[in-house]
Amino acid sequence: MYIELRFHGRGGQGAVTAATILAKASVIEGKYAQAIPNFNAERRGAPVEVYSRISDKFIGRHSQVENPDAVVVLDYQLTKMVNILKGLKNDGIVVINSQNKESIGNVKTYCVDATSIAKRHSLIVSGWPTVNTSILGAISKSLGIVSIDSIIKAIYEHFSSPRLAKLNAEAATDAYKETALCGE
Amino acid sequence: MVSEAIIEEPKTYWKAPISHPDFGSVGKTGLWRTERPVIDEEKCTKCLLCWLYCPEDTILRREDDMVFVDYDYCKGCGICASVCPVGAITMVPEIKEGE
Amino acid sequence: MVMKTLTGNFAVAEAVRLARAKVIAAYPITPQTTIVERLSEMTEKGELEAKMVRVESEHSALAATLGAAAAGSRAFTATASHGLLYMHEVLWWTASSRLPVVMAVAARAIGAPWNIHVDHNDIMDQRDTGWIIGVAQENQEVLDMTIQAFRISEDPYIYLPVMIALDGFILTHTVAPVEVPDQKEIDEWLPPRRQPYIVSPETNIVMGNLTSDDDYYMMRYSIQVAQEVAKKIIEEVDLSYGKTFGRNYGGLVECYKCDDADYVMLLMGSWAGDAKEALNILRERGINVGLARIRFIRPWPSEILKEKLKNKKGIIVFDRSISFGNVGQLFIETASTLYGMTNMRGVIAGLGGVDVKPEDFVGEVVAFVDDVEKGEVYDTIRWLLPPKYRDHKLGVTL
Amino acid sequence: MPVRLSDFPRIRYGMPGNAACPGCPEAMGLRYVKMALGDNAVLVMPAGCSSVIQGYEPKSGINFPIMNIVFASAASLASGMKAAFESQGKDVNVVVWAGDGGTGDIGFQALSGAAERNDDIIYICVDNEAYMNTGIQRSSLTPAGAWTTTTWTGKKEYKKNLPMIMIAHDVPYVATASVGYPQDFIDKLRNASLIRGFKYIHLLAPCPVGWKFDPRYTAKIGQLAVQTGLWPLFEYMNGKLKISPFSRLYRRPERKVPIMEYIKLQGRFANLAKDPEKIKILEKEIERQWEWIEILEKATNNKK
Repeated sequence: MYIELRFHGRGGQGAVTAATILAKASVIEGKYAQAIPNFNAERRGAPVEVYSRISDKFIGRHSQVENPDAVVVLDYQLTKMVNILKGLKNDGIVVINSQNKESIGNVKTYCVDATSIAKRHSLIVSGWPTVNTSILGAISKSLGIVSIDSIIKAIYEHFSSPRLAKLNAEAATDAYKETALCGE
Repeated sequence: MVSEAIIEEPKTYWKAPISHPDFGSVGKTGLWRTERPVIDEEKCTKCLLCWLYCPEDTILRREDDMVFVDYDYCKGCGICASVCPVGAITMVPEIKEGE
Repeated sequence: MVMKTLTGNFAVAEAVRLARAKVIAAYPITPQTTIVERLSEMTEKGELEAKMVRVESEHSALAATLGAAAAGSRAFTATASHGLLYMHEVLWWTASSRLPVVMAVAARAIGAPWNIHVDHNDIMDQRDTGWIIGVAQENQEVLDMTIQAFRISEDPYIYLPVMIALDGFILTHTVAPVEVPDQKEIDEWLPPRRQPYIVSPETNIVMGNLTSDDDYYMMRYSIQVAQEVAKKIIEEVDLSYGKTFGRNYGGLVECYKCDDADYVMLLMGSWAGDAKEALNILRERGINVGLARIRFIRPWPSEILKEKLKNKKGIIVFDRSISFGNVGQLFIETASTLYGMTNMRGVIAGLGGVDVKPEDFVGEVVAFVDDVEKGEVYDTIRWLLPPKYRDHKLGVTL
Repeated sequence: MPVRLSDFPRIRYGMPGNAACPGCPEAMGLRYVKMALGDNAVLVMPAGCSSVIQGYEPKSGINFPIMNIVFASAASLASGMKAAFESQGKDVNVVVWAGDGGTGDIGFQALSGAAERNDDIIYICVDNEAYMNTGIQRSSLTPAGAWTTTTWTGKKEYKKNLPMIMIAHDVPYVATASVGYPQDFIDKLRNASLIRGFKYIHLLAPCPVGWKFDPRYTAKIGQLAVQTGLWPLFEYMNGKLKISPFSRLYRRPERKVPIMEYIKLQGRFANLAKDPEKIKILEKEIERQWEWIEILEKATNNKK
C-alpha cells in the first residue's frame, strides 16, 4: 500500500495539523507516514497546500507530491481560487468540506459539512470553525486507509488538553458518520 | 564546588589558546623605562596613593607600609611621582650601562 | 523506546532533551524556529532542566553558547541560513577555542532575494571553520545524529564543535515516525560532559590571548589532527550507537549498493531518499548504479571515497549549492579526492528548494552514463534547471 | 562606604610585565576590579587594548580568568557563562570588560540585549574615547572637538550618552566612574556585585597615547574630567540617581575647574586650545551632561 494525498486549506485552518494527525494515526496502525507542509511564508487566509504519504513500508522520497491519489479540501471556497484537481490521478478521489451535495468536476467526490460539525462541537478558534479534525473522520470513511479508531487515538495523542481532545474526537466521529458519496 | 563538566586531558597532539595569569607575559618591562621613580623615605607619609594609582602594580608595600619600587617591571610612567602629595617621588633618568 | 511522529525540528529538540543540555541560546529564524519554540516549551514545562538564554541575534546565540561551554556546561544552539552566516566569525572562534558545542542547522537558501526553502550553500559556507559538519537524511537520523554529536564533540580525541544540518522544510517541518530512545538508555550511552578546560575562578584559565605565530600555526595543526582522528571516532560512535539502539548509518559515508556498481551517485541530505528510488529504477533498467551519501562533509571522508570509488566508471555528484565562479562544493571536494581516477560530473540542482524527483536523478544518470560510454565527458558541470526553465538555452555569450 | 587604603592587604592585584603602555588607564582599572571583586570573578573581553595588554600565551598579563571573544558579542558570551554557572549552582561574578567601541558601537546590540534580559552580569565600559587599539580612530564616544586619525580637524558630533541609554533600559544599576577616583570606582563595583541583575559601570579612562598627554597625568586628567564637570560621577540604584561625592563637590558652576585646565594638557584638543570660540563646544558638552543628570536626579528622587 502506498498512497499520496494533497490537502487544500487556508492559512490558519489547520491543514498541517490534519496531515500530522493523519500521520500519527497511520503510525499507530504500524504504517509509515509523512506529513509535508509546503510553506511559502503564507499568512492567515491565503491558500495553502499540505501533502501526506502513507505506506506500509519506509518512504524514502522527499520530493513534492504531484500526482496525488486523493485531494482533501478544507474549504469549499478554495475550489474557486485554485485548481484543486491539478495532477490528481485518473481514478483519484476528492474529499471536501461542503454543504453542496455535488461532485467536483467528474471526480468521485465525498462531501461532509465539516463547518457545521465544528460549530456543533464549539470548535472555534479566533473566530474560525476548525474543521481539520472533522475532515479526518471524512478521510477515514471515504478513503479507508486509516481506521476511525486510530484517528481518535491520534487526536488524543495530539491534543494536550483532554477537553479539546474529546471535542475533536467527537467531531471526527460525527464526520465519519455523516460523510457521503455525493457524486461521481 | 564541583563543576558539571569533567576536565579530561586531550588524547592527541594538542595545542589550544590557553594561558594562565602570570608575571612577565611580555618579559621584564623594566627595560621599557627611560626614567625611574626614586622614593625619598624621609618625606614619605605612607599615604599609599602611589601604590593605589600605579597601573603596573610595581609599587610594593613593606610591613610598615613604607613603599618601594619593583624595578624589574616598572615601566617608568611617572604617575606615582605626579600623585604624591608631598613630592617624595622623583623621576630620575635611567643611565644605561656603558654610558 | 517510544515511537513518535515528529517533525525534524522536534526530533532535534528531543535529542537535546535526552542529551540533557544545560544551557540553550538561540535566535529564531525560519525554518529553525520550532526548535527554539519546542525547547522553550520543554524548559518552561520542566521536561528539560536547562537555562534558556533568549538572545537578540545569532552572533550572540553562538557567543552565549560558547560562554556556557567555557564555563563547563553542555550547551546547544540552532540556526539557519542568514543566521549561520551572521555567526560565521564566532564559528571560527568556537572551533579554535576547542570547546565542545553542538548546533543544529536547518539548511536554507541565502538571499537576496528572500527564500526560505532548502539549499546547502549556508552549511557549505562553513566548511573551513574547524567544525565537524554532519548532514542528515531523515528525521530519525536527525535525532540519532544530534545525540551522537554530543558524544563526538566531547570526545577527548576531538574536542571540536559539531554542526548537524537538516534540510529546511523537507525535514524540519515534515512529520515522520521517529523512535525516541528512553532517557535511561541515553544516560548510559552518553558519558557526562567532558571538556579540555573550564574558564572559571577555580581554574584561573585565560582563553584566546595573543600567541606567537609559531604557536598559532601549531594550534591550527592541532585542529587538523583532531579532524583526522574524528574520522575514526565518528565511525566508532556510530557503531556503538547502532549496537545499543539498533540503528547505525555507516559513519562518514553511507554507501548504498556501491560495491558492485559501475557508476555512483554522490550527494547528501534528504534527497538521498529520492536518489535511492532512482537507483532502483536504474538498476531495473540494467544500469548498475550505486549511491554514496555523504554524512559528514567535515571531516571529509577522503580515504573511504578513494577506497570505494576509485575503480568506478564514473561518479556523478549532485550539489544543492554552488561556489560561484567554479562548480558545486561537493564536486570540488570529491574531485580533490578522486583527482584523475575516474570520470566525474557535477550537477547543480534543487537550489532554493526547487523540487528534484527520482525521475530527475534517473535522467541525469542516464545522460552521464551515455557520455561515459561514448567517451565524451566534456561538461563537468551541468545545470538541472527548474521545470519552468527546462528549455532555457545555457551558455555564455560575449 | 569609602575604603581605607591601608585596609587593603599587601598582595599584588595587578600582573606586572604585561603589554600595557606606560601610564595605561586600563591596567589601572583592572587592578581596581581585582581589589573590588577579589578572586571570585571571570572577565569577558572583546577585542580592544585589553586583548593586547594580556600579552602572549602561555602567560596572561591580567590577573583574572578571562574568556576572550570576537568584538560584537561580549555581553552575550557573559550571559551564557552566567547561565552555566547558575545551572551549576555557582555564584561567580561574570564581568565584561569592553572598550567604548566594544560597548557603544560594534558591541551595542549584544549589550542592549543582555541589559533588556536583565542577565546577572557586571558590564564595565572602559571608555578611552576612541578606537585606541587600532590607532586612535573616532568612536561614537569620542567627544566633540577631539582630534583622532579619522577626525583630523576635530570630531563634529557630540559624545553618545551611553549611561543615560543604559538607564533607559531600566536595569537595576548604572554608574559612572573615572580612573582618577579609584575608591569611588571600587565602591561602585562592590555595590554592583551585591545586586542581582544587569549592572553597568562606565569608567572614563584617559589614554596617554590617544589623548596625547604625558603618561604621568593619567590620574590627574581622570580627576580633571570630573572637576570640570565634563564627566559627572553618579550612581543609579533602586530607581534613584545620586550624584557621587566627588562630582557633588564641583557641582555649582563657580566651583567647577575651568575647562582650559583639562584641555591644555591634551594634544587631541590642540585645535580648541588655540581658539577660545571653539572651547564653547566642550562647555556645551558640560551643559548637555548636567541637563540630563539634573532632570533625572529630580525625577527619580521625587518619585514615591
